[in-house]
Amino acid sequence: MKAVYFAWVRERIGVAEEEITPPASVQTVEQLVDWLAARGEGYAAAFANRKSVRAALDKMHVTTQTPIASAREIAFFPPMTGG
Amino acid sequence: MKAVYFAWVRERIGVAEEEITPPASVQTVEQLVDWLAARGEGYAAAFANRKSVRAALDKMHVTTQTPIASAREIAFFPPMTGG
Amino acid sequence: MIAPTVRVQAEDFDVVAEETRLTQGRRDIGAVVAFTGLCRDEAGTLHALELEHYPGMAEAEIVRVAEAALERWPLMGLTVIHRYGLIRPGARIVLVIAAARHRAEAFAAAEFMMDYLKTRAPFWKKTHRVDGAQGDWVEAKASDDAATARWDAKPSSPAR
Amino acid sequence: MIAPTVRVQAEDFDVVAEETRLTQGRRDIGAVVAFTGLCRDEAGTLHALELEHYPGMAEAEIVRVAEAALERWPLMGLTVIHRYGLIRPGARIVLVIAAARHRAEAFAAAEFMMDYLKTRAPFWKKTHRVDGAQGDWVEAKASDDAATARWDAKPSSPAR
Repeated sequence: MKAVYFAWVRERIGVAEEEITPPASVQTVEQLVDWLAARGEGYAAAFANRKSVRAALDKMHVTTQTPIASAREIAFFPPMTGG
Repeated sequence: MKAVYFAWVRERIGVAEEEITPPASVQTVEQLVDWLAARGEGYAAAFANRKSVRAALDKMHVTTQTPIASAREIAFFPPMTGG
Repeated sequence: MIAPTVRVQAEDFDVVAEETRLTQGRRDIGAVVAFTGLCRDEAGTLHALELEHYPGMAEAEIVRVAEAALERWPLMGLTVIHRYGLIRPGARIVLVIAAARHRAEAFAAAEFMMDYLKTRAPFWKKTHRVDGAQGDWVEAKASDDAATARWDAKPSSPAR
Repeated sequence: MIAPTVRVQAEDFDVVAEETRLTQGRRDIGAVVAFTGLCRDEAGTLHALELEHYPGMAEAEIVRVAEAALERWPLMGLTVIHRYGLIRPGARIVLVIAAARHRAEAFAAAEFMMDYLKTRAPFWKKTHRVDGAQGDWVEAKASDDAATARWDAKPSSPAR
């Protein structure tokens, strides 16, 4: 699946998007965050405070408990500050 | 003092403004309404439903109990429908 | 406290020109709410509304309401323009623009102005019908009194 | 139900052109509320805000919020434009226009749109400082979450 990152999540990870292939055991957004956070320093920094990172699956807001199932794109970003 | 009338109050009385000289016994807005209502058919029609007529003294909203005192101008009109 | 801009006029107004006048060259305004009231005629029976007003008192009363709004919210600009005379369906009647640091104040102040204008500003609307028959005076609505009354129960600054 | 007009763009927008597009030739609209959000800089330290967005989701999420507003109030027009890219102090960031028969609906819908936009539309602001130093990302405000949450407790149509 494609992972996309925005704002300081993007800056800490160091890339705006990438293809990821999590193992089958990763089923929820939360499990995917755990898996990503273990990939390196930048990822660990991006997900250091879990509560301040939001996620979207295929461009819809989701919670940490949402199953990633057959989603093609997952996004991680800080709380929004538009408007 | 000068009396000015607006909207259907004006139409019923038949003039937009006039000089009036109420007797000294007329001290409040309500007493002035009583005095005016007795002046003729148009006036009686204008003040038939007292609750639907509002008053202003020198261009400020007032209640029926307000003393007319030394006001130079009194206005009578229906509830407002601007905006 | 800033001075409000209040005008009572027969001519139409230019929303953007008024908005620009409030915001031009400033860096401290974050929110501008512009309310425009238009002449409505869904039945297709209205030729025009005739707006009668009480010259002198109309301006004075709008200024009084505007000053109450300025006491209540930390506004950086407040403009109110109300037209009188013959106004055709689809045409503009009234404009309120409130500018503030934050949106909650701008929204609240603009709505407050409109609610009070409806019940306190000395304007009266008479209908002129398409068929030429004598039209009626528009009646005041109890809902407008209720809209005005609800501000008495509210705190000065919205808790947001 | 009408379709909302939603645009996410780098270019500035024209408030009056958008308002005219909603109201032109109509006789059934009585109230238009236009909210404009501007880039603020009271300290004099801001060179510009950089607005990052999530292309595709930004539009989709604004449409979802707009559809919720249209379900909730009987609107006759709803336009939302949100800019991205570098925005200088005093410049426009966002526009919401709600048109309705009556003012209460237009005010409520416009404020609802703004409250939800703030907390649900995927935009992020980074500051660029006048002194050239690395600016920070603007932090989300708890007050914005509270402003959004209060709509859950409100009835669909204001009781006025």
